[in-house]
Amino acid sequence: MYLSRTVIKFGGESGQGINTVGRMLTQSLNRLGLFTFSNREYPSLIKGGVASYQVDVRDKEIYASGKKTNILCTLSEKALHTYIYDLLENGIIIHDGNEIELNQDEEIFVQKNNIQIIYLDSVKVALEAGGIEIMANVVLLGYIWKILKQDVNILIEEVLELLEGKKIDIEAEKACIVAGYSHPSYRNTLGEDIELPSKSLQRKLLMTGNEAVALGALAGGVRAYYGYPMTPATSIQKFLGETADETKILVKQAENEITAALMALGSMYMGTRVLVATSGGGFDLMTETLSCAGISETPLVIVLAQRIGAGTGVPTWTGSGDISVATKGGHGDYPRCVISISDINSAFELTQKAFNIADKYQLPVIILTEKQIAESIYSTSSLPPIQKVDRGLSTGEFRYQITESGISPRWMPTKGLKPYISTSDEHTENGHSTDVADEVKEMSEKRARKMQTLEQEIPEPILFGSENAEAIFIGSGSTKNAVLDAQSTGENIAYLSYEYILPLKTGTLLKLAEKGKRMILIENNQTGQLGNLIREKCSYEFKEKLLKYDGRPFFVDDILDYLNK
Amino acid sequence: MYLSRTVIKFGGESGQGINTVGRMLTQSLNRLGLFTFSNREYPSLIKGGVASYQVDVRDKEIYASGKKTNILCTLSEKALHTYIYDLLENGIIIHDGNEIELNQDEEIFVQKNNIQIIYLDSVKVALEAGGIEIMANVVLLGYIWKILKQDVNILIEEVLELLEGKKIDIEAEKACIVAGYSHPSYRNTLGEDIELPSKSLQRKLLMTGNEAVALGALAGGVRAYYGYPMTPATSIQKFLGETADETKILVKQAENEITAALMALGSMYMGTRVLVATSGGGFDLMTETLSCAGISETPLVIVLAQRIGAGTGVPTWTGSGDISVATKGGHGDYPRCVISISDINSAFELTQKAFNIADKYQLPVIILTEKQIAESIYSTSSLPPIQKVDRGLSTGEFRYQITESGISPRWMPTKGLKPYISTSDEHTENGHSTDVADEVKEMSEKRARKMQTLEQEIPEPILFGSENAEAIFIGSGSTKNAVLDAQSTGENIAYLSYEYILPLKTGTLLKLAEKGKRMILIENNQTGQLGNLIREKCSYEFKEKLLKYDGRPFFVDDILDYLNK
Amino acid sequence: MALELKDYNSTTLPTWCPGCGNFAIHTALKKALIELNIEPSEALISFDIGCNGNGADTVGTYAFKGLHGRSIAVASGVHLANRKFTVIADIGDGGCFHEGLDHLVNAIKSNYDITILIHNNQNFALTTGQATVTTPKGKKMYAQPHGSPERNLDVDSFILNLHPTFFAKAYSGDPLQLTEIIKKGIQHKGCSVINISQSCPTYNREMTPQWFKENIIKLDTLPEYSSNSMEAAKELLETANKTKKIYTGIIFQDTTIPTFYDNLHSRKGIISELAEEVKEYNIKELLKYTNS
Amino acid sequence: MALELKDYNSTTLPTWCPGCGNFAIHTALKKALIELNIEPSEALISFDIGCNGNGADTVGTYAFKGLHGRSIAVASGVHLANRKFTVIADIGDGGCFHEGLDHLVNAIKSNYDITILIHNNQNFALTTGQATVTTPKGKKMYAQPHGSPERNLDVDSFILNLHPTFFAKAYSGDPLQLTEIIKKGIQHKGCSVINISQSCPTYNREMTPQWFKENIIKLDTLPEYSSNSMEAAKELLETANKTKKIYTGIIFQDTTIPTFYDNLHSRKGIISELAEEVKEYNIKELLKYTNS
Ligand SMILES: Cc1ncc(C[n+]2csc(CCOP(=O)(O)OP(=O)(O)O)c2C)c(N)n1
Ligand SMILES: Cc1ncc(C[n+]2csc(CCOP(=O)(O)OP(=O)(O)O)c2C)c(N)n1
Ligand code: SF4
Ligand code: SF4
Ligand SMILES: [Mg+2]
Ligand SMILES: [Mg+2]
Repeated sequence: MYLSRTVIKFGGESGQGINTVGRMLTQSLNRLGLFTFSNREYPSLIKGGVASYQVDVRDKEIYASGKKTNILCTLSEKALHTYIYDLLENGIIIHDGNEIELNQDEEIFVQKNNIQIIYLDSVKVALEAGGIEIMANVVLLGYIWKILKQDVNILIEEVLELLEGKKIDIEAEKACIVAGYSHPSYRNTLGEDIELPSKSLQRKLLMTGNEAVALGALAGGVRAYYGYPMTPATSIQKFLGETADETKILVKQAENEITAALMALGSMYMGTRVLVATSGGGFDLMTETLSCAGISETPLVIVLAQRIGAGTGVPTWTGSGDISVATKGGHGDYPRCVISISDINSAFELTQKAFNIADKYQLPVIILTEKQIAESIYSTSSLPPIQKVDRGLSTGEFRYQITESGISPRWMPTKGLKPYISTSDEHTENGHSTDVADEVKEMSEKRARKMQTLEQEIPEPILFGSENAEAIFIGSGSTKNAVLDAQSTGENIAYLSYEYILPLKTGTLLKLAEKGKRMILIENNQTGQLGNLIREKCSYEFKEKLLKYDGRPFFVDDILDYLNK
Repeated sequence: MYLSRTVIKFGGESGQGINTVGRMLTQSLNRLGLFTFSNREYPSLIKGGVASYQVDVRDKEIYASGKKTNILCTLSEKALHTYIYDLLENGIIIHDGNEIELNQDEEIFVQKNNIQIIYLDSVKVALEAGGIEIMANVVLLGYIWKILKQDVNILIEEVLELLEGKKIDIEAEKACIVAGYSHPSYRNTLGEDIELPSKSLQRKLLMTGNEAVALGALAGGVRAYYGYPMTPATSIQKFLGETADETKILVKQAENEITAALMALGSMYMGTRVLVATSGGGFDLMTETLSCAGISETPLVIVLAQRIGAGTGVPTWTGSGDISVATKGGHGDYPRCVISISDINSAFELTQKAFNIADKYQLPVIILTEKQIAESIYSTSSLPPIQKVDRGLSTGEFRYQITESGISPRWMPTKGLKPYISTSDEHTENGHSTDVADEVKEMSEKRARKMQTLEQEIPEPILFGSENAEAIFIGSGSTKNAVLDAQSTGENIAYLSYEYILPLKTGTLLKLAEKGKRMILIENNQTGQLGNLIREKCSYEFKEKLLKYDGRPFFVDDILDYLNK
Repeated sequence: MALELKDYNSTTLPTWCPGCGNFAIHTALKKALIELNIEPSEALISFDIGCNGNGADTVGTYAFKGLHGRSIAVASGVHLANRKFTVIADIGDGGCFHEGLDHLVNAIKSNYDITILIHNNQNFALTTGQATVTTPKGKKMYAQPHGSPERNLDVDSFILNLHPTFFAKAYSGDPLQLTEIIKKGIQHKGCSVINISQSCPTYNREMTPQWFKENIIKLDTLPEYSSNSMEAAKELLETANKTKKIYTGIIFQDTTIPTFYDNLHSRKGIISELAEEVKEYNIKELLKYTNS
Repeated sequence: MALELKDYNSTTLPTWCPGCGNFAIHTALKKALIELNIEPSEALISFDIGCNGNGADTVGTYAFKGLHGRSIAVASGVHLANRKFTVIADIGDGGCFHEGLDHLVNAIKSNYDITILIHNNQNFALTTGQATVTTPKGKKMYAQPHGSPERNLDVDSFILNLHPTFFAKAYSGDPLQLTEIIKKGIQHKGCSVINISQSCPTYNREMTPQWFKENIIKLDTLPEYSSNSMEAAKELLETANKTKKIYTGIIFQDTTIPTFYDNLHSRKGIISELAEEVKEYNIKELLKYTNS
């Protein structure tokens, strides 16, 4: 079986509805109690182009996509030509539309791999079944469901549940599903080798990485969100905005990123918790504020949702090329914490931790995510438990009291409590500006000590797999998922997962390196930015680097190919 | 003799005119044919506080200040208390005003070091001599000139020359100088051990680092300056603005730093050369544009005039803590060049080189300077020769043609030449947006190759001094000056000068390290940012670091103290 | 050889939604260039990031596609470097009135000789439909199930109040008028701002061609209206607000105000362009100004 | 215990030049707080970077000294987190009309309940005297031997045109009136903008106290003037422009417009402040909204 999974991929133009049908399929498989991983690729335009929605299904948690697919369902001719070579042997193409002329290479590929092509005019089928045009997508679903050899009633139940509250003709909807399911073009030879695992019928949680960040923020006491639209960060705002009536939080779409960050600074100073999220260019604009948060010791949490490329880059494709700017952006020396999430579980947990660290250590925290994590739909049995909100508030004589830990008392501005000034000027213990050499030195050393204290609190990177694995991948973010998926297909590999990127801990890494293990740096960027940080910290140089920077995430196959090359 | 130099320091409030008197002294010493190094310290306020203007004099080029002074001339009581401990043995205080009560420590210090204090009511002297209040400063000058045992006529000539064009009473001015020079409080024991070197009477060039940058830019064909006020960058704008009628360049004070950078991008795209200068916070705001310049391959040159601290920091004191943000700021992976200047000669030369590199390699170039370099007044016999303007322009089929060197043809937009698009989207050879994996990869690799090509063009860091010196300091920027001044007082040390910080060359460094030399990283920041870059590049870890981050530059004494500790 | 539309097109095709007003705006711009006999190699279009900027690849002129909200600042720099070029800044309402508001204000004030085409589709379209300052109040938008809690910005009055030297309004559904206005804007020496109501059938469905037809009044139909009077212009906008109508045409023009460049003492009498002047420069004469 | 001036002072003394208008502005602000019985621990002043912000150390209230041009944005965030606080944004004309123009526009539009004190000394003072949009035309400034080549921005008209809910003008040399105006600004629920002509004897010598005396007309002396009318306000500013006079007093006030916060559907009926609500939150009920 291909990478212990079954893969169904939809391809079509943006705006053709592949997200809807992909989501319906994901949900229906979820109803069966299976684990899914759904991933979208799309160009930066509203309608047209080629986009895809791929669902990988398995009986265990699955966090990365395979490169190949069992079933390819295409809604546009261009999508068919784009994705045809992704098909596995005995793969199936369901093309929604008229027969298409394949070129010679495609013909050869189809023959060699015994690929079967079904042309299905789904609109026609829908209309004939008494439905309307828009129901074409459930026709396709029905057809696929049949190939997957699943009970059509479960599909019907799920689809109807999803459409609840919308004005639809239930009977017509059902009829269309059935029409697809029992379409005469179906033949037994289709997907003979496809077999979904046995199922628990226990629903899983389905959510995107961004939704998990939003939930983590809420769980951690966040009461406001400030942002400016920028994909792939914006869907955090969407989730928070659409649930605000329930959570009672304040959602503000600011006039630009600079304002969003500065407003957050003001609000955090006052003692609430605000989430801010942005992507590369927007983050650059926030770096002056970051530096200000650093010296004024104001907590600040910014989600940096990475996409590939400098400038506008390749919107909106994935990458992890903002590790350098997250760790070094903003002028001057100042303490900060950089955290990298990799999936919904870590998103949920680390977002809460981020706020605790920001509050307690009074510094800016950057949460790195990636388009791949932000927008992929993960399934999991349950989220990790909610963390305790730890604010580290205390009163004291001076707001910037010099302490051994570097952490000074900080109290919420409150009527009756001693007022203080927070300032971006270098300052004395009471916050007044100073240019006296010793005072400047002492206060900046105090701040620097917070990094040491924090370094003691955070854990070493976790090794997933055995110390004795044949090869150890070292990375952060979504690279973990491809490696662990590869591992679970039986590869004797391990993954050293950097969740905390700053402060950076290298003890475990060096111990593994000393053992003479095969150490492979894996990153979704061009220069190996995490590897550079590691080398800067401990001189360790990676001999092997697996870097991918074409906008695509690591597929499980990339790992296997690399190991077998 | 103290560090082969004589030191005169003025102290007073901002706005009291110490800059005027300091400048007059510098110019007069220059008229004698001596080399001077003049350095100002001042708080970020317009009037009041404590500020200083220190002049170090020698018969050879001198690029750093000594910590101690022979003559301290104070215009405010606070200045006296602030600087009194800077006096050398047998030092002299000329205090402008009534007698001041010294505290016990000061008394002891004065006695122990045989310090002589003169109270001189310079305004009174001026008025009595027939002058007006403002002429008090030449009274002080005259007094100092006497202690320096120099011909009063030379001083008179220089002062009158400096005042040329201003409406002054020449005779009164002269009388005041003479009144100071021949003031009855003078006694032979004052400054017995002070002896200025013999002089050439050959004037030197006197200029600040910022003026040298401005001159370098003009020499290199710069035709416009865009900026927003921020000390210590702004005096570049001042020089260019005030000479614009002569140079015919365009000077634009933009509404903010973002605009300045983007306008420069537009103008550079069109083929002219624009200088942009800013400091830390302003630079942060420009980093998005930097990243855009990187991917669109548009030349851009930004002077980053560093001061110490994150946020607003310690305005306006010196430091070099923006090396990290210069090398890593701006999201994504993109090529750039970072150059560090250290004095007026390198400022003049490297600013020209910066534009040649920006044009030829089509990337952003950051010129790092520091408050210490930007505003200190250097003297030199002559500037280095003017470089050839090298634009690297050529026409070709595609603007972003894939080449081995990474450098694509670039032509100035011109009527009749093939139009092209420059874009911050990842693109194909003709500049059109792409999200095709191979195209994305290929184009980003092409850009990255420019860094390799550039690395081949730039020189290894230069070693000042012998490979066999007892200790080798490694650094960039103004640290060079203190080390070389220390060296010229006879220390057997050398300095490895990093002018090119990105791409970073480490061949020479590693060779020296292999010899088992004593290698000392010297930096004006808290975390050893250049050292971190070096380690990131070649794993070399400095065992010894001399870091200073209290807003003060390295004094020659700091080097000696460190070596002798 | 007469210029044709195809000379202004690249080989790449636009990717906008069917019915999108951006098609017409691009065509009108190209037509305006043709009719003014401005060759593709004499024009530079500075593109923004947004649906509007998604047409950058399709043009055959010089072009720069920079950052979101920044096309005006780039265009300003382009213009100063070489005034021989016709410089267009293309931008959306999101980029123009949110991220890049200060550039708009300052370009108008500085009166650079550029033409700003605001593709005003009343939403952040490319990020899939968030509210901008021009989105109708109460309309449910991305992440705002109850609509935006903000007041609208009366962008026309905002612009007019800055005393622009050329200010016009147009509609993407009236390409002939639009072409004429763009031509006038380009011909105007100074900063020409054209606020174009751009249909966006995807995120601004309410404003159908029919709706526009019913709500637009062309200034041509008001022969007594004079675009030379600031007073009249203000009154017009007030009437527009009260009656909820959109007036298209040249709202205001003032040809008496010099451009930034023309105000520069240092450039008086110089005929060459900055882009043409880059060469070694002997700084000897300047040394007398140092340490001053 | 009655509040006194010293309760609002820290132990640090101001560092402004003798005769600087900033002294009076600070004193007026403190007096206003006293008279409104707002304790030092109930007020937050957000300071900008500039001479104006150089007073930050001298106050005894809560304070935040952030970045140049950004004090309004910080103040906005402060206000949203805890509306019980009296929030003041202190800023110079450079920070307000150059670096941070967008924050001014948007704070007015969003109508946050804050009070903005513009220390308008008509130059970038702390960077030693560059021209701002309010510097008199033709005046020789830093790096501009022939004066600025830019047009001025009519900042009063610019502000008024945004329909602020409270807009006043004042003068640092009239501390009693200034105190009264600041009080009114603080009491006003919504964004209060006070454009204060601030004397700067160092870089704006021309505008001596005498000059101001001759050129200021206090609205108190025009009893027929009503600050409730936008029309009257516009007319007043036009007259001011024509006659080159400065009118001080409340130019315009509108109490009918809700604040941003009050417009928020999600916060309707909630009496606690965001700053008071931070605690663990059970997200179970939200799981049904994921993957939607
Ligand atoms: C600094 C930055 N912030 C945000 C974005 C994300 N972004 C891309 S397009 C866009 C909205 C564009 O809206 P508008 O300017 O109105 O153009 P339209 O798509 O409506 O034509 C935004 C916010 C970005 N690319 N860069
Ligand atoms: C991002 C940034 N740009 C520039 C500066 C430099 N700067 C400090 S104060 C100042 C001018 C202040 O002018 P204004 O706001 O009018 O205040 P004033 O000094 O006149 O009171 C500037 C430009 C800065 N600190 N940060
Ligand atoms: S979303 Fe609107 S603006 Fe964007 S391409 Fe579609 S119709 Fe045009
Ligand atoms: S320069 Fe002007 S604003 Fe600044 S302190 Fe002096 S008088 Fe006040
Ligand atoms: Mg728009
Ligand atoms: Mg000012």
